[in-house]
Amino acid sequence: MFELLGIPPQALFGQLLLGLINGSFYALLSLGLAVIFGLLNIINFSHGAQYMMGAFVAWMALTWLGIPYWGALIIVPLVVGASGVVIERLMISRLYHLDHLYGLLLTFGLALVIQGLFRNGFGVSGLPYAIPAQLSGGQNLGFMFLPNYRGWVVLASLVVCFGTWFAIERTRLGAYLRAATENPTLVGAFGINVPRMITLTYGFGVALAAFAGVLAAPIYSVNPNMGADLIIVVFAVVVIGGMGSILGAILTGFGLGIVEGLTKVFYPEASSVAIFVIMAIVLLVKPAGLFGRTA
Amino acid sequence: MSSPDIILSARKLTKRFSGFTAVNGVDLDVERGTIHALIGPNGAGKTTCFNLLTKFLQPSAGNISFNGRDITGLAPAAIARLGVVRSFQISAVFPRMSVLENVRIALQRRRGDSFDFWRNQKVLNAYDEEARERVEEVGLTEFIGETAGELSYGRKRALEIATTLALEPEMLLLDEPMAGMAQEDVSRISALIRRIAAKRTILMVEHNLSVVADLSDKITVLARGEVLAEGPYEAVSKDPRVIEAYIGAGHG
Amino acid sequence: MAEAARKIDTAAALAVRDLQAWYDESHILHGVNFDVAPGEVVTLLGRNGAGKTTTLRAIMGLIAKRTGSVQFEGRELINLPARAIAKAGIAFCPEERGIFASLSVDENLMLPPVIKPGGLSRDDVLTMFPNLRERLASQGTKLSGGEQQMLAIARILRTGSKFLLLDEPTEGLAPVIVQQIGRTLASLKQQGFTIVLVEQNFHFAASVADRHYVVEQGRVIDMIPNTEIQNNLGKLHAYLGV
Amino acid sequence: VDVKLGVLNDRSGIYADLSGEGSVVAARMAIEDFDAAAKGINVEVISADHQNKPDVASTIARQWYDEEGVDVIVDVPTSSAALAVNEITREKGKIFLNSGAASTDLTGAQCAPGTAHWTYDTYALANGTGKAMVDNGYKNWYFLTADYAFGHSLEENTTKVVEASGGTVVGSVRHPFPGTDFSSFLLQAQASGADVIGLANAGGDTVNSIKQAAEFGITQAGQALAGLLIFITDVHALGLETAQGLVLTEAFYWDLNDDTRAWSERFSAEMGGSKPTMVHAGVYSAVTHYLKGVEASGDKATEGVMDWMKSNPSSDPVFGEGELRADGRHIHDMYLFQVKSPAESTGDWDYYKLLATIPAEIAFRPLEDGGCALVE
Amino acid sequence: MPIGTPRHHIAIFAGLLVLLLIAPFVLYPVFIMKILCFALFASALNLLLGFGGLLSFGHAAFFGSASYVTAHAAKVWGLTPEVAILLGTIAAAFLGLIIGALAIRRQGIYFAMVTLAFAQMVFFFALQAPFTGGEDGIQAVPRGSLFGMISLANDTTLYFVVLAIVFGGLLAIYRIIHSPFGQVLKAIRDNEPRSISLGYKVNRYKLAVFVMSATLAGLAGSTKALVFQLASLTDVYWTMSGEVVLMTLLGGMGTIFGPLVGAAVIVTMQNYFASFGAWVTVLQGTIFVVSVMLFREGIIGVLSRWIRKPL
Ligand SMILES: Nc1ncnc2c1ncn2[C@@H]1O[C@H](COP(=O)(O)OP(=O)(O)OP(=O)(O)O)[C@@H](O)[C@H]1O
Ligand SMILES: Nc1ncnc2c1ncn2[C@@H]1O[C@H](COP(=O)(O)OP(=O)(O)OP(=O)(O)O)[C@@H](O)[C@H]1O
Ligand SMILES: [Mg+2]
Ligand SMILES: [Mg+2]
Repeated sequence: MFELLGIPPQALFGQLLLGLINGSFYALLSLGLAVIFGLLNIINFSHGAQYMMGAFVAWMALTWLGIPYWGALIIVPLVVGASGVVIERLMISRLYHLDHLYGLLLTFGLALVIQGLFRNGFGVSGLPYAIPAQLSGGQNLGFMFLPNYRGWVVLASLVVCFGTWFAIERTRLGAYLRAATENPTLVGAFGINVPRMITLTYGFGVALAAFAGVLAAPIYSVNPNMGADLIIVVFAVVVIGGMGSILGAILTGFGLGIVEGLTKVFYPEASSVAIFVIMAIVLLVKPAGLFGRTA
Repeated sequence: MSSPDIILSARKLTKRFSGFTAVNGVDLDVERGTIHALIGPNGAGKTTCFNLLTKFLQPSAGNISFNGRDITGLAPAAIARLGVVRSFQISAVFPRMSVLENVRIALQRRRGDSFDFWRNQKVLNAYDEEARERVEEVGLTEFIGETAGELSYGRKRALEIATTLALEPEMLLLDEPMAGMAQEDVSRISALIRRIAAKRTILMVEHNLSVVADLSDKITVLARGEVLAEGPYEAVSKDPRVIEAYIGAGHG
Repeated sequence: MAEAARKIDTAAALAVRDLQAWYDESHILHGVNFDVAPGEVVTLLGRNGAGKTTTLRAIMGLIAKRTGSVQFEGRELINLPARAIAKAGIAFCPEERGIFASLSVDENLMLPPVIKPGGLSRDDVLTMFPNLRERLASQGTKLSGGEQQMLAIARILRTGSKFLLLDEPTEGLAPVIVQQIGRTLASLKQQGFTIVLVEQNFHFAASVADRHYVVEQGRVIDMIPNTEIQNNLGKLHAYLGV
Repeated sequence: VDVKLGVLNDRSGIYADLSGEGSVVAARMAIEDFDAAAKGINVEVISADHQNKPDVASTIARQWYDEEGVDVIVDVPTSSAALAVNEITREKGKIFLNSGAASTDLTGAQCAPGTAHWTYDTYALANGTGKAMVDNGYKNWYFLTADYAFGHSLEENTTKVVEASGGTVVGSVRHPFPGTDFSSFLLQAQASGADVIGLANAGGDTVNSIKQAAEFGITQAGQALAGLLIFITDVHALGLETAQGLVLTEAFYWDLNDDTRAWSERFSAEMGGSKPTMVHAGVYSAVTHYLKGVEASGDKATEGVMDWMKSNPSSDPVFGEGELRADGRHIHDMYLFQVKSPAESTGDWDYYKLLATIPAEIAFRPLEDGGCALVE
Repeated sequence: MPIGTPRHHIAIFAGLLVLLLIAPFVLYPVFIMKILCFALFASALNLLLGFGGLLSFGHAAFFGSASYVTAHAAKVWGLTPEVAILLGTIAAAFLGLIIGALAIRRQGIYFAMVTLAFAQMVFFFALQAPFTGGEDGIQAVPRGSLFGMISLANDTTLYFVVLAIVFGGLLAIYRIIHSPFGQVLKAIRDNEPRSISLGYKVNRYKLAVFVMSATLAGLAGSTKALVFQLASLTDVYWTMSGEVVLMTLLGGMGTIFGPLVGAAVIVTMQNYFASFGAWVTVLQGTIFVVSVMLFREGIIGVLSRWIRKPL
């Protein structure tokens, strides 16, 4: 049996698959971030907190209301998305005419508030959330044991990512959104209700984060810090993909999941820096990111 | 007959954007001390030519020389330092600085690069007098303390010209200096251009034909990235191809 | 009923009364008054900084602080947001063109939603501006300055709005194209469009407009019908330096 | 005597549940139970959040000693923060009763005259779990190690114990800290064929590792998991379904005996039902012993109190009998537990079954091995 | 209108100096020293952000690496404090030169992200390198004696040294902003292509201001290491970069005194909220949100608008 750099090919296969699974989360999260960031020009620092809310609300729905996983998958993004709508209406909408930095500052503050509240309410050790019965167990693929749930994560994320990409890149809505990013006043002068559109888009981006949160609840610890740890990496993904590029965010999310998976095998110590090294290289070679439009 | 004194020349200048050739093998010779106009229909490649000559774009092929020296490989700032200064088609001022500061920043260039971060900016007061004169020349004295971003469009253009002139460039590249300018300003700026042309060379893009007719010594007509015709206004304006592509039947 | 209809019919398409506008603290328009009859082409002439652009923007609802009255087809617009004004049937082509960098030429063209039936089709527009057809797939802001101007005009012709506010539409255009725009405006007028035009190119203005309003320091100070333009050259010279 | 006691710990980060407000409650309980006021000792308790950052901890400690007149700082989880407070305490000549931190340096190279390290340390954990597992036939180890000094030292300590007890270490992988997804590392661990996967990490990393090990069927496939630093709050977060079978070492469990049950009952009543962790218990035990020292020496001067504390055995309802060594190490029995299966558990917080008691004398690093300058 | 140093700036600097000279006798000196260090750090960032128009999201790299170098120099090599600080500052300048040379090739948010990326690399280096002590940091750094003569063990003595360093740094920044160089920076921030067309080598200016900012951030980090006798991962972590951006924004970016106020507010907040336990983050977050909603231009920005004078 031949080996690749000391790793049997089957193990490598397993690791690639795991990378893809992690990539699903990166893709979903960076997609939400790219939608908000690329289309509304808001650096949504509270994205991680909103992802965490997704997981917590799913937990609450199950524990307090008895709503199972499948219900949560629909309801939670709606609920958390609605909270996003409120935040946008009350606060973010007043900052559009200012430098992007203010959006960042606000959402950073919001993230602190949200995380703090959840910490107070639920502690930091995390809460258990079981894998839904229909998806427990797994498949023995020969080279590895693939939990059914992980397979589902990849599938769900692919479907959502593709749907979003289609809605934004292939429909008029997307053109409106992109135009509104550049010059909202003029788009308004064409008769389009820009504020409402922006509000809903923000809500949608937040809902994507929450959706990722629900997906994550059964496999990662549901705790108030779960998003904070991830947000910087996801930022990097969006940047590498090219800000504002939906496709870029998706492909880079999956791609970096895989690259990270490989570093975990060959040079595990570097697996969390790898993304930043790639980001630096990409930005120096292709300033607008892999799929970004040059301004 | 002595050969004409060519200050700027381009040979086989070409620029391709992914699959689209905007400028295609253009030869251009600008004679010292003249006003040379570059005209042509929209999208002919005039601005692109300007961008190539000042190296804001990298030519796909061809070379450029200034005062007999090959400048094809230089950076934009270096070209400006040699004395070839351009204006922009979309007006370019420093929007958050005052009118005076706009002009002074150009005058300050004469000190060379201002890396002297330890010095008090009071040293720049030395340029105020001259800056005022420049502002006066374009008729903006009234607005001298105003923030440039709040000026009306036409005044921004005037300010831009004042700034460019402040560099005392050997050669000026003006991209549609009169666009959006009110009639009376057009006459004033025309006069100004004529005045400064006495000591300098000017290459300009302009769609206002009366200005072109009035000012230019020589005209190059571009169409679809290539030189269509060249010569003095009288000759060019009678060229049927130019009439068809640019001037149109209804004019004059 | 019939009488009421006739009354609206005869009323001005647009009546601007005592329009005042401010940018932050600075008071720019000090009471602009003018009327535009249906099917008419009028221009606003004036020096740089006179307030022509500001007038158009104020009509369009793009200036936050404005007072006075803007009646469009009998309807008061002064307190409506820009999008409602657009929906009422006024289309605006800004001075700085407003081409979107993140959209292709085609997307830019198709961007403004159709407000009413009866607008030009995509094909009509592309026939009118053949330059654009070749460049449909490029990024909007990669067009040459003049091409961008064409695109900016072209896209609002699609919306079906019959009332156009055009801010210096011929700026930066080659004479052939200017003539073509002149013909386009004439044909639009024939089709019943009403147009308010801000122009610096006086010859062009004279060739298309019915009447000219002269703006100075945020006020309309004079009105000259196009037919009497020859008799008023002296006055115009004083106002505009023509 | 007026004594000001500052509880400095994590109140918002990953250690907030295992220390946090609970430590303040535990300290208050100790003061109450000691009936300090009646003995003429007025104790004021203040508290602060060090956010697990050494710089924040050192700033607060400095200010407490300099400005607020604090005499003794208690708890301080997170080794880096604890070491910072240790230094300031040394400089200012005050007392530091550490319960929350793991670093053996506190009683080794960095030991200080005013510092007592009360509850546990990496040596005790590694020793308890490592030795017991090997003794039970789990000979081949593979480590999943958090890639920073704490993880390294945990791995190193455990490796020594494992090898000394006749086991072998077949490999290890270092994961970034903090991490989210451990499946890749777990599969590498699985592929190694080891009997035990030793989790040389802490907090959320440990919780996630265990959760994902269950998901990938690692434990079902026959490998055991050994948590090298895991608290009852982590088990609570995981749920028994996931955590069952895990072997771990602790200094305290609420359900050990009647004393601990009674004390924990009171603690829970004040903490909204949560049971105390060993860190909370350690705070209680340490403060109790400290107050005895103050009472005995009649004032709060550091030297006198520390002398008394080191020369008299400690005794309290949570740790039972114990002793404070010259290097500042408090020694007491440690316990090896296994997490119950859901079927075995009879109610809330009924999580552990006792596998072994590790006597105080062998639970901790021998006095002479630490290299503490206070030990002559 | 000729330019010169406005009277009220001179007055404010003088007033500030007087206040700071009295402060250690009224307030806890270590606390003020912390504010001073962060004030310098935030002002250094502000030089880049507010006056160079470049948002660095990786300034912790300079602050932190300087603090490590100083700590190491003082503790392991036993150098005197002034030499240790000098070494730390030079290290930061050098790092700034390398990171800056790569980063300034990109603009806007991309610039921010490149700096963040490099800062993350520095962070991981600090986490792994043997000399930094991992997450324990370098502890118990000796304060030593200035020039080998004046012992800095006493907080008040140290305070005046720190005051001199920080105040010197602030004046240097003030001068940089109000120099011919500063004028060019302003122009570049306003309209970069136009500056190029006027013949300015824009990238050199950007690099220069980047290095200056990194150097001053390093000076702040070095000083901090001596004050707290500690260099730790917190100093190089990305939240530190975020925090200093917040200080600058809260105080008012592009103002002269804003970063000082921002630093003072945030440091004070952190200090006083330390006893609020788990509510710390909630309170901090709320304050940020409120200040973004109510004082968008930052505290000093608003003030400056009220009195219609640049501050
Ligand atoms: N960066 C670019 N990428 C792709 N195409 C471009 C780019 N820049 C210009 N073009 C195209 O090249 C052609 C020439 O453009 P240019 O701006 O030089 O025209 P111009 O002669 O200045 O026209 P105008 O008089 O309208 O300003 C245009 O068709 C334009 O769309
Ligand atoms: N955003 C702004 N903020 C403040 N003042 C402004 C702003 N835009 C324009 N102004 C001022 O308003 C006045 C009128 O400007 P406006 O753009 O309406 O003039 P205009 O008649 O369109 O001139 P032009 O022919 O140059 O386009 C000018 O004095 C100008 O300086
Ligand atoms: Mg052009
Ligand atoms: Mg105008």
